[in-house]
Amino acid sequence: MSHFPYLSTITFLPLLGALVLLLIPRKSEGGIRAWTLAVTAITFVISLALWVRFDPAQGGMQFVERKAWIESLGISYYVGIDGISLWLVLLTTFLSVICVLSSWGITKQVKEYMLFFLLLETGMLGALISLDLVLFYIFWEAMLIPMYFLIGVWGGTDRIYAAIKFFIYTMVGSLLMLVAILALYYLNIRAGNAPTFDLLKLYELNLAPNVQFWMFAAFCLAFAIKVPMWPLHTWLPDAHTQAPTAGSVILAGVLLKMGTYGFLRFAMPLFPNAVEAWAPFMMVVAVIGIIYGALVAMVQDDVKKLVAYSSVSHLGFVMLGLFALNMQGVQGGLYQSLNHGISTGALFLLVGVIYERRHTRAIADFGGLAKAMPNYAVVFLIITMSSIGLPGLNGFVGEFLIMLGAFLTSKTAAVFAATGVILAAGYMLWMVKRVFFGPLDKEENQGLADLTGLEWGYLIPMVVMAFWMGIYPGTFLRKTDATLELWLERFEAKKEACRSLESPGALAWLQDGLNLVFPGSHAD
Amino acid sequence: MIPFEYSMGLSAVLFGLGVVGVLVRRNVIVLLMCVELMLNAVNLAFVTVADHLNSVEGLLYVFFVMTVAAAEAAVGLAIVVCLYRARRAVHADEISLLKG
Amino acid sequence: MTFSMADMRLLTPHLVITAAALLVLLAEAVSPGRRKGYLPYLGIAGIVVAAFTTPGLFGPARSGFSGMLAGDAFAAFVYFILYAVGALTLLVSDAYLRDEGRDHAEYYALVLLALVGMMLMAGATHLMSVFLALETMSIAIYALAGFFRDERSAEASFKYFILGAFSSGFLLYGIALLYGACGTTEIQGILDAFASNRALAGSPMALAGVGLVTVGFAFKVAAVPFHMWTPDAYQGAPTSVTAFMATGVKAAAFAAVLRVFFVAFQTLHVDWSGVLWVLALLTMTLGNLTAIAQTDVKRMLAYSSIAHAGYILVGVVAGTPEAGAGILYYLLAYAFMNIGAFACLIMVGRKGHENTELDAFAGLGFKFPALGLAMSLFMFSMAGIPPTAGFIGKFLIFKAAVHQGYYWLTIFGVLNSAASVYYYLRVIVTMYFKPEPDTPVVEGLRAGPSMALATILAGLGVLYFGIVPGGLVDLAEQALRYLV
Amino acid sequence: MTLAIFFVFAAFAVLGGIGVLLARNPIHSALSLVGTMVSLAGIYLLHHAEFIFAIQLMVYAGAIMTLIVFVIMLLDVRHEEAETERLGFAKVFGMVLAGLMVVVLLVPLAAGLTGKPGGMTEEVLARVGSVEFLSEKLFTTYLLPFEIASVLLLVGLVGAVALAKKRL
Repeated sequence: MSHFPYLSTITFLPLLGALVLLLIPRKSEGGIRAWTLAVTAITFVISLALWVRFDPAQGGMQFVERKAWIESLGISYYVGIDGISLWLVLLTTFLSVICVLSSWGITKQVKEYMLFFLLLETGMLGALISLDLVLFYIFWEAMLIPMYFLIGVWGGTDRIYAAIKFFIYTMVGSLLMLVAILALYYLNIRAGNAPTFDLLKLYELNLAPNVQFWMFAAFCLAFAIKVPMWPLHTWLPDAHTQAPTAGSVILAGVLLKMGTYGFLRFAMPLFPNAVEAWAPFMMVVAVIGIIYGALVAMVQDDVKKLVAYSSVSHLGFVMLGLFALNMQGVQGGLYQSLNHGISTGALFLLVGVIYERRHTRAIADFGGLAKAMPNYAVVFLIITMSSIGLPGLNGFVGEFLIMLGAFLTSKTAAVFAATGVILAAGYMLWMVKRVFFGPLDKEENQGLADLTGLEWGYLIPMVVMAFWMGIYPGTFLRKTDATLELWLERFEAKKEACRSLESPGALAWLQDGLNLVFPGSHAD
Repeated sequence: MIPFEYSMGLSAVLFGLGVVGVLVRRNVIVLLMCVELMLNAVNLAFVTVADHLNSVEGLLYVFFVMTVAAAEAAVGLAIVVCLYRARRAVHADEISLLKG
Repeated sequence: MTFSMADMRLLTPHLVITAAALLVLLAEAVSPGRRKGYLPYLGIAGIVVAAFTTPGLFGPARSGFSGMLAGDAFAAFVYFILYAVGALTLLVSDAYLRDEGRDHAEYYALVLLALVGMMLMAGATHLMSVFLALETMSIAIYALAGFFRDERSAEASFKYFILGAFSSGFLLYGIALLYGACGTTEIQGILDAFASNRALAGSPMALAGVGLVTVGFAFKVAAVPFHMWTPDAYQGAPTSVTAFMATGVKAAAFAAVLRVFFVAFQTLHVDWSGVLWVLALLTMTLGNLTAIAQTDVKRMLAYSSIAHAGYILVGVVAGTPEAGAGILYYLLAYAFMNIGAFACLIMVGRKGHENTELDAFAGLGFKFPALGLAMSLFMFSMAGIPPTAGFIGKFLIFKAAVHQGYYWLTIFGVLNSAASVYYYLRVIVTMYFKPEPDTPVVEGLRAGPSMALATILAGLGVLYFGIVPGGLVDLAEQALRYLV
Repeated sequence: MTLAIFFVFAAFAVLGGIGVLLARNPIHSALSLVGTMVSLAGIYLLHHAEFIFAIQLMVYAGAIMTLIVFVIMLLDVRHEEAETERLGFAKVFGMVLAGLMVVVLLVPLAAGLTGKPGGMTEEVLARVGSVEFLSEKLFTTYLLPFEIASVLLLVGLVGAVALAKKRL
């Protein structure tokens, strides 16, 4: 505990930066941009130290910091990362820098924009490192506010509708999760333990399977909305299409990962028996999401919407991997989360590039762009390949691992999911064909400038990452091995320990539901 | 001694009349009087209980309820005067309570 | 039987504030010319002095005046909530009343006297004192609500007056029945009567008494279906008075509810919790659903205050010290965020025009960044989004409800909370996402130094108690430990 | 005998209450209310509450009613309520509610009083006198309510002035 508080530093540095930002006069827009870039860049550099100093052999929490916060309730400021969160943290700090660069062209209310952006970074990092349920919940909710403003103020024409939908959807889910968190807290006390919201302590609490069933349902709802899983995905296309470019990138790159991260960190290890009970259902829903997302993406005539629906499909893969409940599947799911952040993030950046020039995203408005913007076309093609899982690029590794894991658990699910891969190739390549090839017949498209230096500046790192993660995945997977092994081991052990606790009768869950209505006065 | 039930019954009936008045009438001054009627009913209940329990508390309640009634009447009538000054239209003395 | 200096010690803060009220009245009478800008600050000085003389924040419970007044940590905690409410209200009123041309000593004196009534409600341990304190508070508020003397103000005042007097009738009849059933109306005495005589808990007279007392209090805290006076009274009253009513009256009434239900009716929890369960659900749901339909921010806040009463009732239903502590915390948080929000409303208005319809807020977020920031903060806090005091308040109350197994009520509570997000966000949406109309409704802000100070204090309170709630939670729990 | 007197007073009280409710002219309502108050004063006497009897006549029937009548005269309230809307849903609802209310209040009476008797017995009253006994309690045990009442009256005073004074 005597080490440098890396995690707190990177989390609160953006907040501090935001406070300083308030002092910079509104008129000096250049200064505001430069300051924000500096803050995110420094945060990223410091976060690299996490990567260097992270011990891959250790499966538990590292860089732990702990301080009592509301002692009487057992709430503490308790943070730490393991192999699951390490890469997500780095992805967040990395994408933040990219996003600030891509937002250079924002001219409306620059100060507020950058302010919300920095606050958002603090929120995201805080949620990823929290090991206390209340602390997590606070960051989780606080994250919504800046995102809401980013969509609502700097978004497209239907931004207000999209922003409110985004907020309310996520809020409903997370409030029910709050009830479950509180219930968990009391079940822990009832079991004779000291009152605590400490996640690692709560991992050790063995609950009867029928109790787990309900608790998992509440957590699952919150995270499934965030992921988003079909059929709770409807907020996503609206939010994505209306958000400004950087907003979409962060939304796809980090916020959606919060959902899968939530499953890995909270819902699954806390309630393993419920996971087992829900797994078939979740896998079916995941597969439906893969195919549904792909089919809907295919018929879109707006590039950004297409990418948004492809997200639904991709995250279906991630969920399929997680609920395969074996090493390959879970690791693939985690890896695919990172991939999705890079490739979909890059796709949104690319869509932003063309939108800035033409102020339209309709596929029909383009055609033959490869002639006018050759460099742009090349980058776009690379990222497309990464998104559809071409070997040698990052998407392949994740999808392969997921399919392997899914195959081991359910051959049928794997087969259906495979059709999703094929469909993805179909809609992406078809879109590329319509946009970049064919005759350059639209007058407005002929004089389009190719990538600028700034655009190269934020696209090159993304392309590099796509290749790195595809060619040498070992860099990344190695750090997660120990954590995930421990994760699965604990998962199985806890499942066995809980199984015998209380066998749920045929209608036990119904009974529980009824008992909850009027508890009478049975205080403990 | 008057049986407990008789006085309390009378008190309940008067209280009910007051309640009906507040809910049904619309003239502001009549509303005020209906509230006074309710308070009188309550006073009767206190006196009855005090008498039957040989307890002084009920009588003190009556004393204080009257104080409150006086203060309420003063402020209430001041509000009524205010209301009259503010609007001089027709039906100025009426108000609908069960709206909104 | 006679009183002593120890008794007077418990009454000191009340006496100080009463003296301040008299001083304010006197000062205007003798002050030369028209200079009376210092009057509210005289009142605030009184409140500050009272705060220093408040006994019993720590240490065991004391009681004085033959068991009529408590000097316990519970009372002290509520006193401090009320000091905050009173001081913020006076700060907010200053520039507002001057602008409206109604800055009279009577106003400040009435605020202070109402404050005394509220404090006595929180400290009273005998239903007779509770009743008298409640009336002191209410009569002062009736006069304050009508203080602008225009039609809307007078109508609001009258409506509040009649339904307030009406509900007092119910409360009193309830007290009379309890008196008949228990032979006393001292809170501890009622508890003892119920505890010593098991059969009493089933006596129809006692139950009818509890029921009527519940109705009486339900009116005061604006619980559905006894809420119909709220929207008109809140909307018609001067905005500063609305803030005072929504926070101070609520704090005092709930303090009395806690004492009466948690102590006197402790053994009857099975009986009243079911009724309050339904009331809480109705109050939250109706308050929120009607708030959604409003297009006037002031009226929206009136309905939302009904919804907030509903959340607090969830805590009352739970009926444990833990829940009581949550309620106290919530009341404090609510005081800060609500007065802050109303201060923002005052600022957008100008003499004779309140400008509280939602459309008036279009584009104000960027036009007046500080106002936008403050209003957003208060809206987020009311919606219960961290890291604000409103979140911690809801968290504590729902935590206590879950602890007692009221899962469904809690789930309804959080769903309501999610629904309320919609209309709170709508204010922010209008402020930031909508462009200002070509002919701006709000040209400038009615903000003086005192208004700015009040808003900043309220904002800091919301943030501070949202980020470092620890100490206050401990204090609230301690307060309840001595109560129950 | 006492019972017979009680019934006479009770009948007048109820008639007065109905009068308040039904009279179209506020003055008639006020006079009916005075009738009720005077009858109640009589009943207080039957309940051995002499002091209350006195202040009921002085404060209630005297001061408060005078004030009300004065305001009626001052404002010249003669308007009679419109014939329409007399039996709207709200009104029927109000009457049903009030009827239920009365039932709720009447049912518990069957069970009788359960409270512990206090110390205001006949012999004590005979020894110290009823008004003396009352005032002694008022200024010792019930001192705090008395003090609150003084603040309450101050509030009433200031409030009435703030609202009704022509020029403030």
